[in-house]
Amino acid sequence: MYRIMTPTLPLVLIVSAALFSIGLLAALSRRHAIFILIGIEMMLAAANLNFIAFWRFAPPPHPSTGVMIAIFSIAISAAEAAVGLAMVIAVYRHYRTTNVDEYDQLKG
Amino acid sequence: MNPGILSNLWLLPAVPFAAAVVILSLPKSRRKIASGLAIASQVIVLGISIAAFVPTLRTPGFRAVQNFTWFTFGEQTLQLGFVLDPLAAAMLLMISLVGLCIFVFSVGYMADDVNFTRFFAYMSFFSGAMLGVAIANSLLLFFMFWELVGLASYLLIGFWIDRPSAAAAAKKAFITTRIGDMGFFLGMLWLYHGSGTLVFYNDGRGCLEGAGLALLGGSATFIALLIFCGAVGKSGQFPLHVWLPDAMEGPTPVSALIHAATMVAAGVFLVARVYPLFSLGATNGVTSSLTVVVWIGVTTALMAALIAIAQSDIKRILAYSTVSQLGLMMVSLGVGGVAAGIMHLLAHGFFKALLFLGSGSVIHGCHHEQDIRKMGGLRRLMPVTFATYAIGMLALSGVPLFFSGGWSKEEILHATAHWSPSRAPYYLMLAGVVLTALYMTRQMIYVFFGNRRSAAEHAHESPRVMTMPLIVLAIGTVFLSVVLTPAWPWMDDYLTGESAHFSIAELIQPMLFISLVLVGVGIAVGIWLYRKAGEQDRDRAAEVDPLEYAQPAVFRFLANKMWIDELYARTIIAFAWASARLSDWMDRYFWDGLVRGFGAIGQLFGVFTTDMDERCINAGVDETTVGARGLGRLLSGAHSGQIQMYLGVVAVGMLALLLLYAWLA
Amino acid sequence: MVGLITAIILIPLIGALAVWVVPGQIIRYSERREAESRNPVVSPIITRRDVSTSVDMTKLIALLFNIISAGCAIALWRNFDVTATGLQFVERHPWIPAIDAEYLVGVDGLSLLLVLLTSLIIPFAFFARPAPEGSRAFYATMLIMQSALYGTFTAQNFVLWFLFYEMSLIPGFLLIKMWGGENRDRAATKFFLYTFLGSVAMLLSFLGIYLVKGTFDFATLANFGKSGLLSGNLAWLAFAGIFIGLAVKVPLFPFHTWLPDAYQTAPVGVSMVLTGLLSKMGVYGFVRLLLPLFPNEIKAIGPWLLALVVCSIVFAPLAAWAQRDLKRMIAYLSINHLGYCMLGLFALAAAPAAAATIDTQAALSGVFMQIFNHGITAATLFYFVGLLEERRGLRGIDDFGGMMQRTPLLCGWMSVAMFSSLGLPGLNGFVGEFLIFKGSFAMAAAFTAIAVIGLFVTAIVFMRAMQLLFSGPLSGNCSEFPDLLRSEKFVVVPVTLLMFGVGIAPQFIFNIFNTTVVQMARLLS
Amino acid sequence: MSGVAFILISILTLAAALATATLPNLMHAAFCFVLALLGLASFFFLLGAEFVGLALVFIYIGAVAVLIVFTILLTRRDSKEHHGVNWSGVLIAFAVFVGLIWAVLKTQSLSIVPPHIRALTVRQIGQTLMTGYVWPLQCVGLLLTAALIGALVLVMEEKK
Repeated sequence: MYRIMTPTLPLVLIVSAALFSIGLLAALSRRHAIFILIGIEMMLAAANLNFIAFWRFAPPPHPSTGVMIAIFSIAISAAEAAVGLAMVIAVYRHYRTTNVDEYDQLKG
Repeated sequence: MNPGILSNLWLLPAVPFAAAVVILSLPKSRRKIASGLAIASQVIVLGISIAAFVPTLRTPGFRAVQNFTWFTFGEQTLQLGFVLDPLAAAMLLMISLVGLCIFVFSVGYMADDVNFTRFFAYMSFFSGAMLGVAIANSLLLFFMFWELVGLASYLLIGFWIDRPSAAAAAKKAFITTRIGDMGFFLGMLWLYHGSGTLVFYNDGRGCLEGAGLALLGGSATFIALLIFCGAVGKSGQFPLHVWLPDAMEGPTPVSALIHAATMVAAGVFLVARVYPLFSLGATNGVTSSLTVVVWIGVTTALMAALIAIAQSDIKRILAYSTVSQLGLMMVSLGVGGVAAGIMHLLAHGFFKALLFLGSGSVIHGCHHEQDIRKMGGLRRLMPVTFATYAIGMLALSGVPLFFSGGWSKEEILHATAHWSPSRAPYYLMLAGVVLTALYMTRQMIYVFFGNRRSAAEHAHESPRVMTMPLIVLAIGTVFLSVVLTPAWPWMDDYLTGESAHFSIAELIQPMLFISLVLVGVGIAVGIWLYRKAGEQDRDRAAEVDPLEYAQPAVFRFLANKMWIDELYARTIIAFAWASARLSDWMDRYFWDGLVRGFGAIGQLFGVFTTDMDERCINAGVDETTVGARGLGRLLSGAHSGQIQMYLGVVAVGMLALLLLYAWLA
Repeated sequence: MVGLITAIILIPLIGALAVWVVPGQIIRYSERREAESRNPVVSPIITRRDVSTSVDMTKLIALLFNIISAGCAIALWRNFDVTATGLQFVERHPWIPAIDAEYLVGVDGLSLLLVLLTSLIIPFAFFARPAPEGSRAFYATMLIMQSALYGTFTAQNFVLWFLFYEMSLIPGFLLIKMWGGENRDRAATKFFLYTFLGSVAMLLSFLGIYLVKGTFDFATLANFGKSGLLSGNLAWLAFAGIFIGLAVKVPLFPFHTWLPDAYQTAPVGVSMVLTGLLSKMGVYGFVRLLLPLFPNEIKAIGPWLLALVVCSIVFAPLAAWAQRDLKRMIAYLSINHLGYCMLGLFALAAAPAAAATIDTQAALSGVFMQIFNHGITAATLFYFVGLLEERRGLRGIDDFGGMMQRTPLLCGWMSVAMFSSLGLPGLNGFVGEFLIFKGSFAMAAAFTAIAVIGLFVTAIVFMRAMQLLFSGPLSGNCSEFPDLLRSEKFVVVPVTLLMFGVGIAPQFIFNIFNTTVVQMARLLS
Repeated sequence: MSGVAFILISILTLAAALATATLPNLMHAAFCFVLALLGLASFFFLLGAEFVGLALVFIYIGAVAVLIVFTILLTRRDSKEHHGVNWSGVLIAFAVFVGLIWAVLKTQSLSIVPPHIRALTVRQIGQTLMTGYVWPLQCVGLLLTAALIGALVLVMEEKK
């Protein structure tokens, strides 16, 4: 019983994989630009969880790399979110919509 | 032995080729120089041929070769060579002599053609290539000249380029013969693979000599049959005979030289040349490949003779007659009478050239009318033409004694009668003899006897430049009957290289009389059938043929060439064209789509194609800017602009990597 | 000291720069105005000819640099030791040591042949008509392409080779995209995507090979080939990547569908280079990379590869038969002719171990010969189609008729090119095809026998074209055609003489690569 | 580490995340996102990375989530989605999920029991950041500044 309940590394990885997939789902299936961003944030968060989990379960000596990368990753995702949201607003001003189906100016 | 002539054999093709090149570079107005050059080259060639003929006469079984290296690839060398033996020498003599006559004739016949110089250039080119065929000592060199001969034939059939029918006939000739040539090509590859060389005779190391043949073993049958495909195409044998009658679209001298005397006989010559391949492992002179040759020949001979009866174009009758005679020669080769076949080839070269030139003279006199039903009574208007034509006709019909065709035909019938597997070819050949006499009589009556009809009104005898060659050829035809007479069988021995033997008993036997009677029957039936045809009125050109009157259905069947052309058009050609369209369609829609499906992952989303067109329309703006802009536009090519699609593609890519990793691990 | 090969690679690049810098076309306005004032309704033909008589500085400079590089190529040929095995004129400098990327160039017989061919075709393409507009950028791009081609044919290290290989792709794309005809965007994108995806696949494969073997050097890798370069699935994966990359380039059925579009749309000069040289990069890649590196893999799926080749050989001319557009027709025939090259190579590689030396050498020699011949012949055919297009403004096969009466010289010389392409003995096409068939018949008889159908259908295609274009009554819209101009004769006659020369006495071409053939045949069999 | 806590937190996090991805009302979805982030932070606590967890809470919930809510309010016009489900997205996401799970389960070398480790103090983190990671730190600082300015420029009204 105890062994099953102990959060082993594979278990954490599975949770992280699930989170990642949900993020991907949000990014792929939602029409709203903001939620695409949210989906991406969620995938990043899942990646962070992996970093932490690998750090935690790594055999000694424990280098603090995992934690460091997680910290940097959080900082970068914050910057990304700021710029992304700003873009959503700018694009919204232009198109009066946040529905990404109607954004197609990226194409050639 | 005459090494001098041997080392100069290369001049035979080279001189006419050089003449052709020079003539081609002349301006159109230099007619005299053009014809002069062509004829001079022919005379030179004739001289060389005679010089080559002499040493072969001196020694029985003479054979001299001169091989040289064409090129070296890797560490291997490819050998070509020239050979001089009785077979080649006889061919050379025939080609250059007949060629000279026809060249001279052409000066008159083509006198008012705009492209006079081009005609002589082509003719010289042909002559060179044909002489090359005769002396080639390598199947590869043979094939090369063979193809050039085909090219010359193509160019000359389509000489009157403004006529669509000529262009179509030229195309048909080239393509049809090329079907056979593909078989020839494969056979050549196989032979090269099997024996390791393509040189015929090379001091015992050639592919037709003991060691080379021994290497081939059982595959010799297939090689022989594949090579025979080439002969079938070139010599107009069934089922590839369809091009030859159409080839009559060319000027008449062309028909005489190429499509009667020389090129079409090259197929027969080819079989004779590689005869050791055909007869390898023969039991009692019979091999499966030779049997095929016999039956193809029999079919062709009979079929063409039948069709010839119902034709009304003077040249077409002769064309079918040529096909028929070539079939006869094939039969002769197939049953083992190589010498007889070649003798008939030589004789046929003379009398058929004579007939064609005669028909050319008739056509020239009748102002380019070719329908025999519109002629008639030319006997008096064109006496020289008539006399020489009659000699040709008698020779072709097989009247013996003074006409060469009779003797050689007799020899062939003789050989056929002794063929062990079956007597059927012999009887069928006898039927062919009757038919030949019949259709030639019919032609003679329509053209030269009876009343003058529409086209014959203003007919006139041709100028001397045209009649002289006729006379020379007629003399040649008669003279050959002396040379070929069975009473003095030197020719037989000359060709086979064996010592002479002669017995009067072999000559005089029932068989001879049978065929003589049959020739007589043919001519008599012809005269009886068409006795009235010649007396028709001048404006009754479309008068019903007596045979048509008797058997309309059969006659129509024959007049339409047994509907073989139509049959091919509906089946083979239609199929080929359909497969061409199918290939094109598959390419545009199926393979393209399939590969794009593999190649572009974006297709998963179905966006790629639909957006393509839009982009193409939108993108007409900045074509002139180079560099970065072009690059950007190019990368954008793959993009639909849908962010989510990009994400999806990335995710799929990730999955693909995962799978790849799993597969490799 | 810059080596000869480096010089050959660099000269066109300098030329591109020079073309870029100097002012472009200097039209003699006076002459042109005069022409217009004399004849107020100037027909497009006359105007075009007028411009062409003006001094085109760009073309002159481009040609000048071509002559220099051709001179270097000839110097290379002169100094090339035909009896020596291995690479010659090797230049080796360290470049990126970390990934074993070296600047390593050198030539053997095959490379030399292709360098010579490049020096021949590119200037030839510069003479193509109708000349593209905005010629400065055009010539500069062509020169860059030339440099890339030289590089591809001489580089002996994968990284360098791949660099040049890709470097040729972008000019190709730009040339189609900017100077192409109808549908150029679609065709250019298709061309780029196909070849680029192929290249990516190839690059990945080579990365895989590098990770296992740790080298990019062709010669070193070829030595591993015999014993199996890689093993298991990885080997197949690497094989597939390189195969697809090269098969797209050649192109091999069914990766060929970009080609008709690209050749049809590209301006004539570019079509000439595409068919004459770019397709050879694919064949070269097969000889240089795939065959030595993956002998076992090719042997294992040899019949399938040969089946693909036979499909190329048979279906392509059939499709050509059904084309209306002359350029597209020739494009399909190019697929067919390159199919013969592939037939020789795959028959050789898939042959049972005991193939006779004569057959392997025949196949290889034939392939090399065919590379050279097809380059010349196909380029000439495109050149002629360009002349027709310039005169008529269209190039559909039924837009002409009876030209022989009006322009006998044009038709005559064009027929020579056509007969060369259909493999008539005496012209260059026959030599290579005969040797290929000779070699492959011994090693893969059945496939060769089917491939002969290709030869036959090619004849049909050309016969049809000649019938429709040259013979019959003179079509009204051809009645004003000028015959071959003197400037055009200067281009056509030497090339045709070369065709005859190679067809009659091909030894001087064989001399270039005979030693290489012997060496490669030993390596491959 | 408690198994019960792990299960509870994972159920909470995943449910909230799923709600974020599917709820049609944007505001509800945004709040669920906050909830999911909270769950994630507690994971970090559970795994002994308290500092990261706190940083997550501060930065994501304190800043990013608030930004998101503001953006939703600013672009309020269509705060509900009209379209149906994008099945290809669902399919791909699920396929990726299966692939990842399969990869995780297939991998043999993952340790089962967490080893005992010393707690990572804030001081240690600070020291590491300022020594070994000083260049990345500077870069991230630069990046944040750039992002700040960039975001401002983007949302500034264009002067007419």
